[in-house]
Amino acid sequence: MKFLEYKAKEIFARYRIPVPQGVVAASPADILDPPLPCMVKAQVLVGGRGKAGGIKAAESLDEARTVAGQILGMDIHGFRVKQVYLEERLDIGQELYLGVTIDRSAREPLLMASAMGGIDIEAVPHDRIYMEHIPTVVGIQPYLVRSLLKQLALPKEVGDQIASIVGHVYDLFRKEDAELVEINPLVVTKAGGVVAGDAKLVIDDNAEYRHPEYANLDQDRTPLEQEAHDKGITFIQLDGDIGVIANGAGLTMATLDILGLKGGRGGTFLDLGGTDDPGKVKQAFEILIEAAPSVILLNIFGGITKADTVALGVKQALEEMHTKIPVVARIKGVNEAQAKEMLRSIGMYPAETVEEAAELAVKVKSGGP
Amino acid sequence: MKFLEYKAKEIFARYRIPVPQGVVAASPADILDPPLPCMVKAQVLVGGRGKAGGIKAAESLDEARTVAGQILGMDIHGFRVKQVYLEERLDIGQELYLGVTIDRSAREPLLMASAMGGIDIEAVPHDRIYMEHIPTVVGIQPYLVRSLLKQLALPKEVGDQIASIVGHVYDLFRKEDAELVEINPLVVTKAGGVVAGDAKLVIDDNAEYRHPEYANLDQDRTPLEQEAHDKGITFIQLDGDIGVIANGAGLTMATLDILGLKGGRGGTFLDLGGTDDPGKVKQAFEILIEAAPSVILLNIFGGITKADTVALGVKQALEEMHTKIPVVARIKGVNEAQAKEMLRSIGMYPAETVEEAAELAVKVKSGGP
Amino acid sequence: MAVLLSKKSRVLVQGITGHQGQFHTRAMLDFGTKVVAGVTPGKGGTKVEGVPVFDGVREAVHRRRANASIIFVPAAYAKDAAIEAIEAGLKLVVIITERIPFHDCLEVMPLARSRGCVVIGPNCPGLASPGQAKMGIMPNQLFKEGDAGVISRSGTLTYEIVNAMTEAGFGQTTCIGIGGDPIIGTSMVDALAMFQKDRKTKRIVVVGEIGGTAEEEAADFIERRVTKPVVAYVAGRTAPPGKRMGHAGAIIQGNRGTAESKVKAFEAAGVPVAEYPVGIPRLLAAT
Amino acid sequence: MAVLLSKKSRVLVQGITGHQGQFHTRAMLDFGTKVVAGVTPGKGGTKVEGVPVFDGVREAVHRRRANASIIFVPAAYAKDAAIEAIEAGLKLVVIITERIPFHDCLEVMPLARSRGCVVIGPNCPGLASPGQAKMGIMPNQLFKEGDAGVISRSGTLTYEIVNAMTEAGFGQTTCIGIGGDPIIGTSMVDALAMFQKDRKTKRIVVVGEIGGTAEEEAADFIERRVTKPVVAYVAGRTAPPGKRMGHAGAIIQGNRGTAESKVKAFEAAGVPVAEYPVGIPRLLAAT
Repeated sequence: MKFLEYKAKEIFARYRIPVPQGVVAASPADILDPPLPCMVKAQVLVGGRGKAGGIKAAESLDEARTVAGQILGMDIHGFRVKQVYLEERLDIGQELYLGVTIDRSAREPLLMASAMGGIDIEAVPHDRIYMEHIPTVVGIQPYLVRSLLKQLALPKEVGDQIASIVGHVYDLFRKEDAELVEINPLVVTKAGGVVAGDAKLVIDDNAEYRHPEYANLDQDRTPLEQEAHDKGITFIQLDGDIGVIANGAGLTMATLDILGLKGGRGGTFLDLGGTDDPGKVKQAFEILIEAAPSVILLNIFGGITKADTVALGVKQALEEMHTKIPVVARIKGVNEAQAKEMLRSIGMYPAETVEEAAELAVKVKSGGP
Repeated sequence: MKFLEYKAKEIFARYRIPVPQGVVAASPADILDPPLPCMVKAQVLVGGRGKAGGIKAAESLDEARTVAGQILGMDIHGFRVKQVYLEERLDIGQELYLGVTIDRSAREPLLMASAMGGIDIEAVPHDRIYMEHIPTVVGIQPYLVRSLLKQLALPKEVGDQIASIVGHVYDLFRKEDAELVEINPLVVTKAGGVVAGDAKLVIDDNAEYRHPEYANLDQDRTPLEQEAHDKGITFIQLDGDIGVIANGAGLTMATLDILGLKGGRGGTFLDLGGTDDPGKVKQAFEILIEAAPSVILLNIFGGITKADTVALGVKQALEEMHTKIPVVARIKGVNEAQAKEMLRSIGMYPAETVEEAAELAVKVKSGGP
Repeated sequence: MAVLLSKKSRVLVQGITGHQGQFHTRAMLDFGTKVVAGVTPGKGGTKVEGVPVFDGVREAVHRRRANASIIFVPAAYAKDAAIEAIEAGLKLVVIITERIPFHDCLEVMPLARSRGCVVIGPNCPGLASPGQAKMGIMPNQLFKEGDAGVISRSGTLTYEIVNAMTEAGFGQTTCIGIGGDPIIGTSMVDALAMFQKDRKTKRIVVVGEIGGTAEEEAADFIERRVTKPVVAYVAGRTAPPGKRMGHAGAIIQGNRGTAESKVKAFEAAGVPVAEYPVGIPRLLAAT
Repeated sequence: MAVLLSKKSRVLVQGITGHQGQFHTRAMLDFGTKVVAGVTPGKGGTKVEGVPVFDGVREAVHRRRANASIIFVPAAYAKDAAIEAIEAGLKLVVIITERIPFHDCLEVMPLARSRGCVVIGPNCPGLASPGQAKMGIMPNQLFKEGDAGVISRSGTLTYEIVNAMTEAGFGQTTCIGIGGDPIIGTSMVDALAMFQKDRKTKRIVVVGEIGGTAEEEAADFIERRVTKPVVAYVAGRTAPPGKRMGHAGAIIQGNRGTAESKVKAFEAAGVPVAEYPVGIPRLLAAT
């Protein structure tokens, strides 16, 4: 789950991470009493909004409304701006970077910091980034903060504030099941205060059940992806035209790759997961058909599942939906021969292997075979 | 640090462990509005007060005062009762035992429980005690509580309350640096509530600095032991008559043992620790002399320390204190010969080995050599 | 022989009374696995496929001398189940459950390491050692005894590859599905080290996918420490950057974790990478 | 040779600028120990006894390739220091500091185990391997190279015994002061296992004391696993029950942990127990 800046800052504030004053608005008329002078910031789940013109200064209420009106409705890298956040303007002395994320290799959280904040962390030279693992067993310890402050060469007054912020950020990271907590820039004001200039927060989707309060937040999904998500189906829209559906993420990726090698382009990534439930198969096909592919490529490696049962499920789903989209299917499992026969009988194109199925899909799409 | 029941229960309540209503009193006149009917309980840092007559029932305010008057001032296993705790009487359905302590061998906390509460846990048959280690890395987990409730064969309503109490007890154990948190009995009332009938709490002395609020609590020390403790000296009064002082707990114990083998009986355990500081040596001797031994047995294995320096320190300390108590000393370290000479010159009895020193001490005590 | 589990392994199934637990207990028994006990709190005293069920792991270990556990319990209870197994002294725990919050695994894995317990998964198809035993959900008929060790982050894709191997005559010592989650108990490198050490394993197949840097680390390890021939397949060559592909693992960030980066790393380490999953047997034939 | 440390060990001193740190750095250097770095936050860039001081352990490890650390920092900071050492990848950490709250050790020890790091102590005199190196506070002149491994919960009492051994001609491979606290990193059993494995060690001396059940467990382990001759001394035979004797360890509870119980356990395991500390050499002479 991703969070818009203002929402992330609400959560930051709960964890006593200092954030500037601010108000959120969905239209200029909503803006009544913004902190002035302020920054008007587009609320979108994508980076680079500043360069795209999504952040502007305002001195007065009138100007704030005018600027908000310009930003609201903008398209930033494919995302429409539905809300703006009007935030007190900071008297910036220094911009730092602070983040906690997960390091798969070390299987531990990673604490990151840099004195070169305000820019994309990937653009900061490696030796200018402080990175240390946080031992989960014991959490943040004083030595971590000491080495961080030393590397960033910060004065003591600022150091104490950052020490406390690091503790709160890690606390939030653990308690909110975060994948990423990022403050960039972490602003040191000219007066010597330390405040989160921006806030990026990503929470583990698998932990959604522990945080029902975040269940209905807007995510960076297409409407169809959202629909699939709500039905518990793993579905991603891609820019090709062949609808790929398979069971298992790895196999679905491999099917897309094979299709690519055979000259086709996948238009969907649809992971059917367990194939036992005919209702789930039907739901998946509904999503797939809504995505309007020129041809559907179905690849099921059942192993334990009976191939003919799956074939029957697919047949029923497609018949009920009265679709004319051709389907190339490769279903592996017990009773493959019967399954193949059944698919052929209802006008589908059965294939023996994925490679064959991919070739067939490309041909069918081009009007063949 | 040990805690009186009422004090432990105050802390329990902070951790949301249910405790009965109660008031503490140091004299019958202090008792104004006790919960009635009540139990009047002697507050002493020693077990077995019930059998010793330190717990009595009272129905009315008058009776409570009368009973309190009887209990206050009692001597229970060598401890004078200075306070009583008047506590609401519980309608006892079942008495359980619940405790968390530390298991040195496993290097983990140990969760203990039994359906045979209300009696000394050491008297409960081993197979009637639930014991499981708590993995510190993750803390109390549901499986621990499930297995505990199963072994104690408790009904679900009670189980839920105990599950929550177990969590709170462990929380207290960790956050208060406890060595032992014990509830015996943990009372299941006839109405089905679960309440701590008694409360035993021991906190790690080494963690005193993290809990300054407990610094001035009465402990089970003799006045001289308390004085030594306040000065940071490890000192224990024993029932013999030879004052033993050595450096290091192990060596002091071994010195006492050797004395025993030579027919003497140690009257003190005094661990001098580091021997560098003459002021500390003097303080230790002051305590020792207050304990009025018939003879002092000093055993120092310096290794690095200069033996003559220690001897000088001892000499000065004793001279300043004008004591007539004979001293047998064995000091090992650099310049041993000079040290021996110095001790002899001021009328002390130097010895080469601990064995020799112990023999000498026994002889000196009996009027020799 | 095989790595991690053998005919002698005495397997416990946590969550045995659930649909998946029950189904795969049958399949594991059919594979020849010694499934000696099951655990489902509150269902102690019953039986599933002839296997006695207990209320807790400690009891199952005590009564049936189980020494390895496979976990099928729902995600919300999986952490508790894994800790219960580790604390009962089991030295091998396979977690099949998917969608476990990775913060739970951040706690479980260090505990397991501190106790000397090997965890496989979570979100994995488990382990299969043909001719020995299976602790997992892989279809039984795919496997054939042989000398290839298989390591994979994926489920069905592995079945596809193992199936192709078996059809081409390349049997397996053990197939380890390490799982696709961000925090897993046994990494690709850990599994490589096991196969390198195992005398029966003569060649190794690695099935990777986009996301993370496990394949890059594996390539590095292979270069430095693995003397046995290794071949690989990497899924996700056509996946667009920044999109999640089901496995929490499959997120591409910058130019780390891309299929290109992984393929390049493998090839630099002398590991041939198959274009198609079914290309693995052809590469094995050349080892 | 010796267990745990050797001439090649590159030792870091945490808390090197303190009184104790400085004093014992000198003594360790005199013993022949390669003390390569010190750490005191805020004192980086200075030198103590010619040893360069750094602000943090990671830096000291990076710059001076330290691979073992000895900790002298005050109790309130010892947990942080130990974790810093473990997280910097050191595989041996000796904690001399006394009076560390044991709840801190409850956190440090599992972390160390999960990282494969051996911790000695806390509240211990450390390690000495005559002819090799010393990480501890034991007086240098006590030791003599030889074939006896010494394990002790005590400080000065150990000096007494090692001194008697050396005078009687029984040299030592390594002397391990495991410490007297409730939670220690290396138990008596762990140390016994090390000496049993060490080829140079031919005989073992165990110095125990009342409190806890370490000696009883050691006796059990000796009976089952130790083939080398072991002799023992147990302090506290005359200690009254229920009194604490300085070491947090020395509390007698019921009839567990008494000197009688320990002596009985050792004797039942075929371990002769000396009446006097100086009796140890006589017992060794009979091995």
